[in-house]
Order: sequence, then C-alpha cells, then structure tokens
Amino acid sequence: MEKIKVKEVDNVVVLFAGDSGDGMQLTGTLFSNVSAVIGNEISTFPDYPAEIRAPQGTLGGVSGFQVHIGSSKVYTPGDLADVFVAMNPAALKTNIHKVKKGGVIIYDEDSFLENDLTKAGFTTDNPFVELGVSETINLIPTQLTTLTQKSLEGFGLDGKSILRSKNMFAFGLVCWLFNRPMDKAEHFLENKFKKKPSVLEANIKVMNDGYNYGNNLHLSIPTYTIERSSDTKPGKYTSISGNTTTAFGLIAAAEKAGLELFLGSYPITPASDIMQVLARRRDLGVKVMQCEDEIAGIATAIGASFAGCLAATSTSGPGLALKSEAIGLAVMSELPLVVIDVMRGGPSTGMPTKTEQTDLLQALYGRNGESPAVVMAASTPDDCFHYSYMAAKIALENMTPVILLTDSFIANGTSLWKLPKLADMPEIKPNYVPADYKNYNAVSRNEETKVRYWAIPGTEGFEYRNGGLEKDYVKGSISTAAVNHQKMVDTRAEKVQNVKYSIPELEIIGNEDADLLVVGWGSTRGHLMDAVSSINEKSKNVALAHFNYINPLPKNTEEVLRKFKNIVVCELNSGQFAAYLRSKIPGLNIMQYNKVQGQPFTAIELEEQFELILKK
Amino acid sequence: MEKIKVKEVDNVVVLFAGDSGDGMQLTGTLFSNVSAVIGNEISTFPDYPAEIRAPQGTLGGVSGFQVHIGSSKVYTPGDLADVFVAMNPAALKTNIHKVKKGGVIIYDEDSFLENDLTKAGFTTDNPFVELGVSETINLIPTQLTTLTQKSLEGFGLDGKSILRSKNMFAFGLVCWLFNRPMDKAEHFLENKFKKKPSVLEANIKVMNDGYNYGNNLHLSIPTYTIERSSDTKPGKYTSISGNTTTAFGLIAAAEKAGLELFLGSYPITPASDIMQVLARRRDLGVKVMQCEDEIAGIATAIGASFAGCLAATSTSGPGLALKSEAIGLAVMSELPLVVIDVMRGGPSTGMPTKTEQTDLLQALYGRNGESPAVVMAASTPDDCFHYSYMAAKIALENMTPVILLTDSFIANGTSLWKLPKLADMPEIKPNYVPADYKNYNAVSRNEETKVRYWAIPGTEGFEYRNGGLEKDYVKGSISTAAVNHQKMVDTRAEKVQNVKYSIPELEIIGNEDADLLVVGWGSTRGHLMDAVSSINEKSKNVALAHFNYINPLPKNTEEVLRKFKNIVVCELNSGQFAAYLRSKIPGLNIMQYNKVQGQPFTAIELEEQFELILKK
Amino acid sequence: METKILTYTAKDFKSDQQVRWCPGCGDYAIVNSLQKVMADLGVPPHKTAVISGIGCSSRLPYYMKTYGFHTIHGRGAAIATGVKAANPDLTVWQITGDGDCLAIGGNHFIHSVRRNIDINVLLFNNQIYGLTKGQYSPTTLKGKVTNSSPYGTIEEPFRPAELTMGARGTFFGRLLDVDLKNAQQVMLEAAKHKGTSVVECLVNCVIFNDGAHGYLAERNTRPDRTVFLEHGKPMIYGVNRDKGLILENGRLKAVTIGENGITEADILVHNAEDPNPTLHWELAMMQGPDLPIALGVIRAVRAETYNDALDKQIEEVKAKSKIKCFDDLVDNLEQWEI
Amino acid sequence: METKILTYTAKDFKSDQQVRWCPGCGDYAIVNSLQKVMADLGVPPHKTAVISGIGCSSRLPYYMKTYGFHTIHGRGAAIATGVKAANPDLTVWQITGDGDCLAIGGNHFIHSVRRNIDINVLLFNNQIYGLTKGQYSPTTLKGKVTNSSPYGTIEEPFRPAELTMGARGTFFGRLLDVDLKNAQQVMLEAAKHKGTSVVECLVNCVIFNDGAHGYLAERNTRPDRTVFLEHGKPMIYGVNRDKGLILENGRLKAVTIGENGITEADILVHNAEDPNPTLHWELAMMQGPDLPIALGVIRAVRAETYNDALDKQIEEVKAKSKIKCFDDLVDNLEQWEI
Ligand SMILES: Cc1ncc(C[n+]2csc(CCOP(=O)(O)OP(=O)(O)O)c2C)c(N)n1
Ligand SMILES: Cc1ncc(C[n+]2csc(CCOP(=O)(O)OP(=O)(O)O)c2C)c(N)n1
Ligand code: SF4
Ligand code: SF4
Ligand SMILES: [Mg+2]
Ligand SMILES: [Mg+2]
Repeated sequence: MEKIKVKEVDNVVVLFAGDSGDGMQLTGTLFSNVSAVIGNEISTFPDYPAEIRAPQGTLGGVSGFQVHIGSSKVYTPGDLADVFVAMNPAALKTNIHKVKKGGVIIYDEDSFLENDLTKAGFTTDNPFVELGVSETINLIPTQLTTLTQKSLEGFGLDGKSILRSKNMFAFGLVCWLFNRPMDKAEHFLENKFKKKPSVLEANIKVMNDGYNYGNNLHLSIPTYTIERSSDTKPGKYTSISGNTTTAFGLIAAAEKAGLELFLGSYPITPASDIMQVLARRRDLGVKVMQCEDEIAGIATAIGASFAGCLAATSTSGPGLALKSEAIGLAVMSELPLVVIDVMRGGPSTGMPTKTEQTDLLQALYGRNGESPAVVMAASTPDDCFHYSYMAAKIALENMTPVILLTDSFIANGTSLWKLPKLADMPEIKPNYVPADYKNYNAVSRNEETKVRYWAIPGTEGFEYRNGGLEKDYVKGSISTAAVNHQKMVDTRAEKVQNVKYSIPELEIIGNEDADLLVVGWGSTRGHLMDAVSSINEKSKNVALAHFNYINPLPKNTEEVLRKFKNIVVCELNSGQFAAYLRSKIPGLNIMQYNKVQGQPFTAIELEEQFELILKK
Repeated sequence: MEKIKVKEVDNVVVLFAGDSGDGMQLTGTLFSNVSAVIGNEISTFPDYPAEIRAPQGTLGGVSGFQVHIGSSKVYTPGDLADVFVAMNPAALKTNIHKVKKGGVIIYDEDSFLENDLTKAGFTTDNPFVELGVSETINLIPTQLTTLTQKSLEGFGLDGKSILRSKNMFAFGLVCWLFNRPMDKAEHFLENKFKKKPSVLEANIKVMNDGYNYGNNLHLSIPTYTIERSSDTKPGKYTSISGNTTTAFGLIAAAEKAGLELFLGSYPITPASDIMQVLARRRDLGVKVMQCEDEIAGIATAIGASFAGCLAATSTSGPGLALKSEAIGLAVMSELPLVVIDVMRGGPSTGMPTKTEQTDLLQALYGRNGESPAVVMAASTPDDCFHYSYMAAKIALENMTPVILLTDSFIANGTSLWKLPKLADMPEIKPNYVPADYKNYNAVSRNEETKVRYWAIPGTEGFEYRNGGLEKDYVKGSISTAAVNHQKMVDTRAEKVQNVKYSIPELEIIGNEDADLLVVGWGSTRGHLMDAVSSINEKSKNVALAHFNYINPLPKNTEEVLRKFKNIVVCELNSGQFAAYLRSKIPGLNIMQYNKVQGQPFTAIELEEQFELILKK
Repeated sequence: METKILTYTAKDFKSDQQVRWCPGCGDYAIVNSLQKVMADLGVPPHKTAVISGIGCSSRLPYYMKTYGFHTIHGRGAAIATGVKAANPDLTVWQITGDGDCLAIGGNHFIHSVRRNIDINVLLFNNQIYGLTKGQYSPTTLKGKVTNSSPYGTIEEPFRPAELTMGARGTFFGRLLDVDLKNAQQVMLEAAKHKGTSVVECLVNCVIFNDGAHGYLAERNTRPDRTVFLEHGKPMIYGVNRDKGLILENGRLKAVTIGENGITEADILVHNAEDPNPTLHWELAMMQGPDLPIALGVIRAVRAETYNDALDKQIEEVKAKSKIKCFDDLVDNLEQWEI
Repeated sequence: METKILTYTAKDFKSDQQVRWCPGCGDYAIVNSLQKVMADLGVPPHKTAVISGIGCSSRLPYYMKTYGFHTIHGRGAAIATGVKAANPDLTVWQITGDGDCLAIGGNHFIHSVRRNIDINVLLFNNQIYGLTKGQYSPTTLKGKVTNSSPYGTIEEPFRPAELTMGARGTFFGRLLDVDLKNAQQVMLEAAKHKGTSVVECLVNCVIFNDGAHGYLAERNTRPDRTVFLEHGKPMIYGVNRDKGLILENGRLKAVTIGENGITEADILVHNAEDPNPTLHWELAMMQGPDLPIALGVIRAVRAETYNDALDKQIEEVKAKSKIKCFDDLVDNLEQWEI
C-alpha cells in the first residue's frame, strides 16, 4: 500500500456550497468547530441566498460557507479556496471564481446530471469546460448521493431524509482530507442532534463512511495537516458568530453595571440573531421586546433607559434610518442607549444578505439638528463582544447614545473566541446623580466632563422632567433663548468629544516610516492586515491604521496620520470614512480604495492595489 | 406751526412686538405691504413664540415682527431696529437688544403698569432704567389703550374687541411716521376683513386716528421718507412668504410639465403652510393628502410619483428623519420626488419656531447605503419659488429625489416678489420612455445621461416591476451579483452628479482677487451680502460665493474656491457645509463662522468677524 | 356587426419571472388565483398596479405582468393609497403579509381602511415572519414558540377582521390558500367593492409555521369546520349542508337543520351590507369546535371612497373658482405695480 | 399604636412650572383632575412616571411633580411601554392628543392596547391639532373646515372606542373636561385597572376647534344628553334620572321610566367586564339626539398584562435554568481548551 502524501500547510481555505436545502451552513460550522477544537485558528464567512428557499438547484438558491483555518493567526475567511465542495452545478457556477489555482474541487457526480445542469443555466454537458475551469484544478467527482444512500441502506429512513444526509458524507471526506479528529466531530453532532437520536445515528454513520471512503480509496490528492496555532493564547475557546458575541457583550455589561438589560428590536436581516440570542436569556432576566417596528424598538429602549435599564436596540440599515428621529431624542434627553446597526447592502432594501460598510455617514449624521452621538465599529466576530461591551460602558458613563456598527460579514461569520470572565472586564460606573445632590433637574451635569447625572425613576427626591425640547442650561426648563441654545449645542458636542480621553489611542501596525499608510475601519481589518503583512514580508513599505472608534476619533489620530505622506483609505462603500477624515483633518493626502459589491475585500485585490500605489 | 423734520433715509428697520394676542403679525404684514406697494424693497422676519398662547403678558408669549424697508435692494430683515413698537413690558424686555442706538421706542403706556411689569419679571417701576436702555434712544410713551378706547367710543364694540384694535392705532402712528399712504393701508384692511364689516370699520377708524394722532401732535421725532427703490425692476409685485412661494413653485412646475401635482404631507412647524397653501388649490387640481404621519406623507408621494404625478412631500427636520428610509426607496426606484425640508432648531423636537441650518448633513447622508440624492437650498422668501420650481424640474428630468432645504427664517419671512408668468419659466421635460422603446424594464435608461426612463402606469406595453431591491443593470430583475451592484451604485451616483451640467455655475460676488472669500449657502445670503458689501465699501478685500446647489456642487466650484487663499464658511450650524466642502475639495484653507442660536446672522457680527480675519 | 370584447386569461397577467417561494408555500395558490381573478375582472394589465411591502408574500408583484412596485417594509398601504389617489383609473392591489401589514405597517393599514381608499388588500396571514426566518408576528397565537419567542409569545394577537372593523372598514373577506374556487370568489368581490377591501388570506408557511391553519386545511373536515358566507344567502355549511347558524340571545349558535325542529328558514341570512358591524364581528370571531370558522365576504358596506371624495371636491372647487391655471393664481394675488 | 399612612394632596403632584395653555383650554381641567386622582390613588410622586408625545396636551408632564418625559411626536405609547416593561414598579401614565395618539402614533397605540401593557392612557381628544395651529386630526368630523381642509375634510374619523376595541382593548373610558367629578372617577378606575386603560378625554380647544364638544358641554342639557356608565349599575340618566337604556331587537333604545310600562328593573345594567365587546361597542357609539352619549367606564375586562406575563416568564425560565450569570452563560457554551 503506497503511502499517502501529507502536505503540511500553514493555513487552508475550504468552501462548501450547495443548494439552500443541502445543509452547507451546518457542514461549514462543523468543519470550523473541529478545526478550532484542535487548536487551529479559524475564520468563517457564510454567504446566504436572498430567498428563504429559491427553487432547488437554481443559482438564486445557492448557499455557501467558507472556512479559513490556520496554524497562526487567521484574520479573514480567506480570499480563495484550496478545497471547494460543490454539491450541485449552481453552486459550482456561482463560486468557481473563488477557487485557487491548483485547488481541489470535490463535487457530487450524482447531482451533475443534465437536468441539474439546465437548472443552473449550463448549455453543454461539461460545466467545467463551459466555465473555463483552469486545468491546474484537481477535480474529484464523487457519487455523494449514491454513496450516502448505500451508507444508510437498511436504516429505515425515507428517501428525503437520506438525501439530507449527503452533506455528512462530504463532511467526513473533508475531515479525512484535513486529518480532523472524528471523535470531536461526533461530539459536535451529538450536541446538535441531542433530541433526534435517529438523525444523529444516521449522520454519524454517513460521516464516518465519508471519512473512510477517503481513507480507503486513496484519492489521488494530498491530505493536509495544519499545526495547532501558536499565536493562540492557551485557554478555553469556542467558535462563535459576531451577532452572538454582540449580544453577549450587552449581557456582560449589564451585569457588570448592576443593571437590567432591555432590548427593544424588530427582526431584520442580518441583525435578527442579536435579538434572538438575547430572547433566549430570560434566565438572566434580559427583557427583550420584539416590537411592532424599528421606531417602537428604539422608543421602548429609550423608555427603558429613562426607567433605569441598560437599554439597547438592534437593527440594520433601513431600520437605522427609521430610528433617526428617536436617536435625536436620546441625544437631547441625554440618556444612555446602545444602537447596534448590522450593516448590509443598500440603499433601500438593497441586498439584505450581503455585506457593506455604507451606513457610516448615516450613523454619524442621519439626524436633524446638531445631534452628536458616539459612533464605533467592531472588526471581527470575536471582538464584537468587546465593542458591544464598550458601547454599553461608554453609553452609561457618558449618558449618550452610542451607535455600534457591525456588518453581515462579521455578524454571521464566526471566529475563535477566548472565553472571558466577567471579573476581568473593565468596571462600568453609570453616571448616577450623587445621593446628596440638591435641586436636581433634567440638565444637572458633572461640569468637568459635561456628563448629565442620571436619576432613576422610583428614587425619591429626584423627580424631574426630561424631554426633546431645548432646555435651559441651568434650570432644565424649556428654553428658546439664543445664547443658551448655543451653549447647550456646544455642551452636548463637548460631552461626546470628551469620550476620546477614555478610548485607546490609534496604533500603527507595521512600519512607522512606511511610504504608505493603509487606513480602514470596522470589519475590513482582517483583509487589510493580510494584505499589509504580505507586502511587508517583501518590502517594509506599508503600515496600517485601523479604526474602531469613529466619533470621537482617538485623540492622537491627527498626529499619527500627519506622519504619512500617502494614505489610502480602504472601505466597502464609496468613500465615507475618507470623506469623514478629510472633513476632520484637513491637509492629508488621502487616496481611496472602495468596493461596493456586497462582498468583503480580498487580500489579493488589496495587495495589488497597494503595490500599484507604491509604484507610482 | 413749526415744520416737521423729515429724514430721508435709504432704509429703515421697524420692529413690532407684543403679546401673542396683540396682532403683531398682522400689523407687521400690513406695514410691509403698504411699503412694498409704494415701491420700497422689503424683507420681513416674524419671530413666533413656541406656545400657541402663553399666559398673557409673559416673556414666553411675546410675538415679534421685524420689517426692513429700503429704497435699494434689501437683503435681510435688518439687524437692529430704527423704530421699535413695544406693546408691553415683556416685548420690551425680549427685544431691547434689537434696537439701534439713536432709535425710537414707541410703547403703550397703559400696558406698563405695575402688574404688567411684574408679569415680565421687572422688579422696579422703571423698566428702561432696569434694562439699561441707552440714553440715545428716543422713548415715545403713548396711551395706546386709552386712545383706542376713545377712538371706538360709541361703536358698540365690547371691551375685548376694542382692545384687540389697539395694534391698529400703533400701525396708524407708524404709517404717519414713515409717510405711508393711508388709502393703500385701507385697501389691505378691506381685503383682510372683507367678511367682517364691523371689524373693518373699527380698524380703519382706529388706524386713521393713530395716523392723525401722529400728524396732529407733532411728536418730537423726525418722520422718514424712503424713496421708491430703483433696484426693483418695474413690474407687478406682491409681498409673499417663502412657504407660499415654495408651494407656488410646485404648482408652476406641474403645469409646465403637464402633470398633476400631488403633495403627501403631515403638519409640522414651520412647514405646515406649504401644505395649507396647496390644500387651497383644489381649483388647480392639486391633490394634497394630509397623511397619518411623515412616512405616509412621503410614501403616498412615492406612490403618486410611480403613478405619474409630480409628487412632493414637505416637512421639517424631525419629519425628514422619519422620511429617511423612504427617500432611499425613491433613490433605488429612481422616481422623481421633491422633498422639502423647512429647517428649524434641533436636535430632536428642539426649538420648533426658531431657524437653523442644521439639517444639511442629514439631507446629504441620512439614509442607509450609498444613497445619492440632489440637495439644494433656497435663499430668500421670493427665490423659494425659483428653487422649488427647479427642484421639480431636476427631479422630473433626472428621475431622482431632490431635497430642497429652506428654513424658518425665509419660510415665514416675506419679501417682494415680482409676479412671474408661466410662459417665461424654463421648459420641463420629464424623462418619459420613448413610445417606441422595446423591452422596457425597471432600469431602462438613457445611457448617456444615465437617467432612467419613466413609464406611467396606465400606458399599454410598458408594464414593469419597480422596487427597493438591487436590480440587474440590464434585465431590471432582482440581482445580488457583486459586479452588477457596483455598477448600479456607480450609475445612480453618476446620474446625480450629471445634474451639475444643467445648473448654473458658481458666481463670485465682489472682488475676485479679494483676500478673503466668504462662503455661505441657503438663507444666509442676505446677511452675508450686507456684511460683504459693507466691508467692500471701505476696502475691496472680501468676496462672496453663495451656494444654492449643494449636491452636486456647481461644476466650477473647485476652480473658483482654489483661487482664494482664505475661505470662511459661515452657516447657522456647527460647520456642516464646511465639513462637506473639505470632504469634496481637499486642500482648501477653510475657516468657519458658526452660530447655532435659533436666530439668523446679523450683518454686524459677520462684518466684525470678517474684519478680524482680515486683520490677521 | 361584431363588437370586440377584451377578454383575458390568467396568462396575460403572469410575468416571465420564476416564482421563488419555497415548494409548498401557500402563496403559490394565491398568486395563481389572483391571475385568474384579474382575467375575470377584465381590467387590462396596464391599468392594474400591484403594490407590496417586504416579506415573502410581498414578492408577488414580480410574478405579475402588470405595473408593479415592491416597495419597503410596511409602507405598501400608504404607497398604494398614493397610487390610487393620484391615478384613480388604475385598479390597485396591495399585497402584504401579517408582519408587513400589521406590525410595521399597522398605522398605514388602519388609516387606509378609515379613509376607504379604493384598493384591494390581500393580507397573507401565515402568522409568522417568513422572509426573516420565523419570528412571531402580531397574528401569532399567544404561547407559540418561534425563533424570537423561545419560551412562547406573551402577547395576544391581532385578529385582522376585528382591527379592520375597529378602523371602520367597509369590506372584510377571508379565504384559505387551498380552497381555490372560494378564494377566487372572495377576491373578485373584493375587487368589485368600492373602498378598501381587506381580504385575509390564510396561507401556510411550510418552513416556519407549517400547519398554522391546519384545522381548516384538510379537505374532508373543512366543510364541517368552516362556513362560506355570501351576502343574501343563508349561513349553511357542513359536508351534508345540513348545518347552519342562528342567533340565540344575541349570540351565534350552530344548529343542525332537521334537528330540534330547525328548518332552513330558521337559518340566518347573511347581510354583509349592514353598516352596524357587531354581527359581522361575531361572525368573524367564530372559532371551532362549537362554531365554524367564517370564510367568504363577511362585510361589504357601501360608503364614499377617499379617491371619489377627493375628485368630487376638486371638481366642485374647480367649478366655482375663477383660478384655472398658474397665471390666474398669480393674477389673483394682492399686487401692485412698481 | 399608630401606623403612619402616606397621604397626598393634589399639591404634591404639582410642579412649579407655569401652565402654558391658552386661557380656557380644556386641558387645564384634566391636569387638575389628574393631580387629584394621583393624590387619591396614593402612589407617591417618585413612583409615578408621566410620559407624553408632542402636542399642546403633551406638555402636561411639565406640570407634574413626578418623573416625567416629554418625548417625540407619536411615540409616547412605545416609550411608556418601555418604561413599564423595564420598571413595573412605576405607575405609568401616557398623555397624548388625538393627533399624537391616532395619527402618527396610531401603530404604537394599537400595539400597546393589544399587548395590554399596564399603562393609563389619557387621550386628549379635541378633534384638532392644537400645537401646530389647527389642522384636522384623525378624529375631526367629516366635512369640517380647518386650516388644512379649507373645503372640508373628506375622511371619516376614527372613533377611539372602536379602534381600542378593534385592537382588543381591555379598558375604555370616556370623560368630559368640564365634568370634573365624573372625570376623576373615570381616571381613578383607569389607574386601578391592570392593563392598557384608554381614557378618551373630550377637551375643548378654544382657539382652533371651539365648541367641538358643545353638544355635551352645557351644564343644563348634559344630564339629558349623556349617560354616565358604571359597572353593575343600571344605565339611567336624565335631569330627573328617569331615562334609561334597554335592548330592543339587539339594539339599544332610550326609554323613559314610567312611560309605556317601563320600570327601573327593565333598564340594562352595565356590565363593563363582559369580554365580548359588541354591547360595549354599541354603547360607545351612541349618538344624540335619540341616544345619550356614553361617559364613564364603558369597558373594563380582566386579562393578563404584558408586563406581568414578561415577569412571569422570566421567573419561570430563571427557576429552570442553571445559567444564573454571565460566567455561567459562557461556561455553558460548547468549548475546548487550547
Ligand atoms: C425597515 C425594515 N424592517 C425590517 C425588515 C425585515 N423584514 C423583511 S420582511 C419582514 C417580515 C415578513 O413577515 P410578513 O410580512 O408576515 O411576510 P411573510 O414573509 O410572512 O410573507 C421583516 C421583519 C425590512 N426589510 N425592513
Ligand atoms: C415628527 C413630528 N411630526 C410633526 C410634528 C408637529 N406636531 C407637533 S404636535 C402635532 C399634533 C398635535 O395634535 P394633538 O396630538 O391632537 O395635540 P393637541 O395639540 O391638539 O393637544 C404635530 C403635527 C412634530 N413635532 N414632530
Ligand atoms: S418561508 Fe414560508 S412564507 Fe416564505 S416562501 Fe417559504 S413557505 Fe412561503
Ligand atoms: S391651541 Fe387649543 S389645545 Fe392648544 S393650548 Fe390652546 S386651546 Fe388648548
Ligand atoms: Mg407572514
Ligand atoms: Mg388634538
């Protein structure tokens, strides 16, 4: 028996794609989990279709899941796939451009029949030729359907259920390919199908048969080993999505602050999960209201904030638009409030399942009047936890609405998350009115920080009337006096600007004397880091400054940016952060690299772009 | 009999102020009308209290009306009043800072009794001393109440009605002071009180008695004559508010375009009048729907636009916030729509009766996704007509929402308006789909201009499905394809940018080689012009560039601005247009002069500011 | 001499777009029925506008060869109102889901009903948010476990009939996805009614709320569990058409004809046109097992429509006014020569 | 031994702000009554929250020495819902106008009613937008000339009782500004009711809609034109208290006791607690001259409140779950050591 070739690699990208009904999300999740368990770094990117269930086998119904695993820090789900599992021709067609030269495509022969090809709009019987698939790509046809049927013969399952298991065959096969531990895989399946023992049994059987199929047949492809990551600090980990960590950040912050957590929300793709994760937490006393619309979502939250909760509302772009007026009320009444916007493709209903960074200017400016709020953005599925916690902390300590931007890419994507302990999290001290404060009113504030004092209804002696009309700086009563208004406008702005003293300074990643500074914000960090590192492995010409705090900007921003002669701001919109930076720090030489395609950057395109700039 | 001294002056500012119940708005309007009639330039500024009727005699209930009349072009209602009519101590107190040195205060002695003084918060019996009123000011105590009562003795009117006429006594007196023609004044009163002959008779009597009182008593003040303006082109004129002309602009545009006019709206201060003026025009077939809220206001308008009307919606800041999401739909479905935002003090409910320019960034950016719309602003009550007409023209010809910004200052203020003829207005050619167009769909467009073709429901052969999801550039069907989205985003942006080829270029007013370029936009033009002219009478050091088109900017904007080493952007917000300019045209040296007090600039403060800058 | 009569078939109203609902989704039945009804109605496709919000159901306009507008979530009622008010020659259909119509769109819904704008509202009630993947809606039954109510909802649902009547609705009908013939009849009457015709379409979401209308769905038991109401006809139902409704002490009661001396003449005759909604309310609220669930046209009352009132007022004012055009308007302003 | 009983007077609920409504505005009566009712109710000022939207009426919170929040137009219901859900120990009053509540706020209104959140809603119905100077509102009678309907409105108004019931309201009361004693009784019962208590306050806007409730306003004719409904009491009214209501053929009819053999025993006894709303509807819709207009508590039905259901579910889940804090939550995730 000839020895199988084993490739040792640093990192590898696997892409699963098939019909919405093919269970690709589960397969991908399982694969990323078994990889994480053995100490690999992971980063994933699910790419859902817009329809719930488009007609089977059509291009509109393709669901994909990409996993990047590595033995050192992995920042993105990867640009191009080393291995692509294609369950049907439609999946092949929509994803072929994501496969690396020299990559491997495993596909279900049984699902590439004439009828299937037609549904996916192929006109010949050879889809690979028709697509011009590179000859360097290694095609592994596998009779997934037939093999699964055989595997489950005699299990007494109906044909539909059997077919639904074929993703497990593919999964087993890929596990073999990457030397994944089957006991861990079984363990994950057990958790998933606890309540359906027959399904569980069948899935385990098919998965193991898939593994053995690879093992026994000595498919003519090298298998891979990926070492345990050494970048990963030892500890307990899980693999988790950004929406879940965002929800968890709020839970942690509420407990730390000693407050009840209230979420007022309305379902919207891709933000609904935040609400759904929190709705499950009645055991922690989390009060989630699914409201009649987004306005009620924020309005109930403002009510809850007034009443003394840590209050939040979660939504996506169109919902944020609807909340604009009420955010203004939170600004004016100086109440703590966390507003989470999981950005998606716009404008209007746009492309609900796709990712974009196009709500930045809306978050900054989408309100009537001079209406400053804190705006921040998370970068990865796991740091959504940190930033959602910090959003709550800033809101409570500064009596201001905080808008936290995430996006479809990190909200649905997963990464490894080192499990935190509440005790290790920074303190949260809401700006309560001192118990001995005299003559409290709606604008009583700490004169140094300009932060309004918070009195919780129910507390005797601090009854006060808040509201959305302009107030007298001293008395808190309604005022239209000219100079007073100016003072109030300035005070609210100053309060928000003061947040810059409590957030971290901007850091430069890479060479401080580089020719080019790459600037990004939010979820693009992984791709930018990859591209920057890759260039810096050759020259040391590029540095990266990545922003998570946007209003206010870190206090050293101007100083840092002024050091660089060339700056390129990269973002998944038409140049919103670039415009913001230009307006805040005049005189910088800012170039832009923008992409508005509903998809994340690829490190490759970024690298090419930076090289181009450097050459000029 | 000694001869009365008559001052010949170029222009004069008169301020009427009293309790909300004192009829100051009517008095001011009448005075500005009789001045306009005889060929003076006028500009007015009503300053309403926030309450409908605050308790009588209190500071909160003071209602003011300022009129600037001149023998040459008058750009603003004036900074300081030459003559101030104060009906009670509260009016005196709230407006005393608006009186010129050497000015005249006429006040109703009968309303300055102890009780009245107390209500206005005076603690001594001499309010003038208490306020430190300059000795140069000429005080004319007049027993307005007693004199009015006497005037109407035997008229059989009840006491309340008699008291309500005392503004007419003041009006008559001021007419005498400024040599206004009493026959014209009577004519205006006749129109106003057509249906109440007894009130009319009483008012005319009191007014004439007021005039005669001045005439007979030879009050020791000079009277004024102001020559007929020579800047005014001969023609027919009326005096009109910005809200009315805004409404009229839409009526004219609809008729010119051959379309029905539809307005979907919801009442809100200070925009309600636009709706109310249009609601009266059922005779012109104008369809006004007062909707259940602002969202329905724009939504019905979008429906009407889809159905083939010239459609508009009118609101103020908080309402614009609520309309954000739907504006995005208009962007995405590429439908013509005029959105009028009469700005007021913010944020939130803010200061509803006060003026501000703080909605600019909201208008530009307050939507999810990359969502470009045309944004423009009017400058004076009379040019609201022009810009509202142009907003409609641009919307119809470019298939885009157009946001027109006006504000409380020009919406409620009045100026002379030269009556237009429809025949003289520019053509409006909606971008209808050519009758022989084949395979029309939701994105069929003129490939040169990028403007979508409009098919009106009811037309056979052009049935199509529009919507808020991203569409295939060619087929018009739903698409989430990456490159297609980029193309659509770019196309929508390009279409809006192309509007710059049809709008006027930016002009420089004043010296092209000046040291300082003053930049403004919207309703501040008058004050900026005054300040700039005033400085240029001494040095020739300042120039003015004033913007009415904001997105897109006039195509020569960059070229023009780059000529100036120093630019100061003056606006009634915290620097929104300045930020926008910085983001669009990097490398300019932009200073800011901002005021957020709910009040217009004064020419004096601007002049001081410019002098200061010039000295540096 | 022959007159050319325009006749249409369902095909004339079908677009070339592939229908993209889940296999088995109840919405298929409605779109097919609607196309048939439109053909029967005889209003040409280009005089028909189909307006929707967002939701699975709201995708319907794409499948129609009429003018169509798939707008934003919840605003369909207001947009449809604008379409009709602006262009009353169009026959306007509003397609909406229980979430789109009654959650975010609730206000526009009640106001369009109150105004009695002449549109036909098909409310696809699957008691769930389909498109966003299975959260409870304002019509989801209390206690139901969904993706957003892991421990069961704690809210009483709206009942569309009740809310429609509370908003002074002039027309309310109810139909069931699988009951094709009756469904078409209800839609046709909705289309003919002048005013806001609300039709609650009970549809099945196979993915997130399968069987929500299961009590009615089965062909065999349906005749005993439902009564199909038609104006002017007795309220008789049952497999053997021997069951009927009577009023007893002011409350509805189900009886069997032939038992206890009940004859067909005792059975209530449906008066959909009674302005007083209380009996319509009782009928709409009927629930099993004691009473059948009402399908058909429960209420259809004549009243002035908003669009007619608007046009009438415009005509009246036009007739009286001397202002006929913009130039007249300006001429009639108080003015002076300078 | 003495127990210290907390007692309040109206003054304890009066803030030092000058009331700024127009002289003669009906809102004055309500704020004064409310302060009395709060004192009677005995909930301390610091446990009371008064939430409003925007409108003349919505300025009321400034005049109260309680916690207060004057929010944004139309959102009072949702904000009050948030306050109560978050902090159920507070007694929450929502102050709203006919525009605030039923125009822009219509959706939040019907949803708060449906959820039966335990708040007390005082709906100041002056049938006009006061603050914005006299445009018609959703309750303005059809045909009325206002600043925004120069030729008369063309819309049928909402009738708040009907909409409340259409949204499955558990409590509806109606009171008149000038009828102080009765008004206070209705407010007190609203406060005591658990759930969304909707109280329609008929108030006069002297400036923009003077006399809208003129039919009821006059002291002399009021007893004959109105009936004050109290649960368990016969529906008797009239200056001489000799008039009453009976049911005839299922419809309400006014009769005179002593005429045509009618005795007091024939008069309907008011059952506000009947879950079936049809008679409540008939009562609420009564109009002159044939029938008296109903004031008082028309409907007061017991049902679970949203806030109680929420708290109950939280307690139940807490009792069963092993997750007690954030660290537990994290510990219970699928996890592995690296
Ligand atoms: C402003 C806004 N909020 C939320 C959403 C997300 N959303 C889309 S459809 C929908 C509900 C769909 O439910 P329903 O109307 O019942 O239609 P169904 O899918 O069940 O047919 C929601 C919440 C959105 N698209 N826009
Ligand atoms: C978003 C928004 N839209 C509109 C307004 C303007 N507005 C303020 S109060 C009001 C209506 C007031 O009527 P109502 O609620 O009946 O109160 P009333 O003044 O009659 O007591 C309107 C339209 C606003 N403040 N905010
Ligand atoms: S999710 Fe439900 S409602 Fe949506 S298409 Fe599928 S079955 Fe139909
Ligand atoms: S305008 Fe009307 S509602 Fe407002 S305070 Fe005056 S009287 Fe009252
Ligand atoms: Mg639904
Ligand atoms: Mg009102």
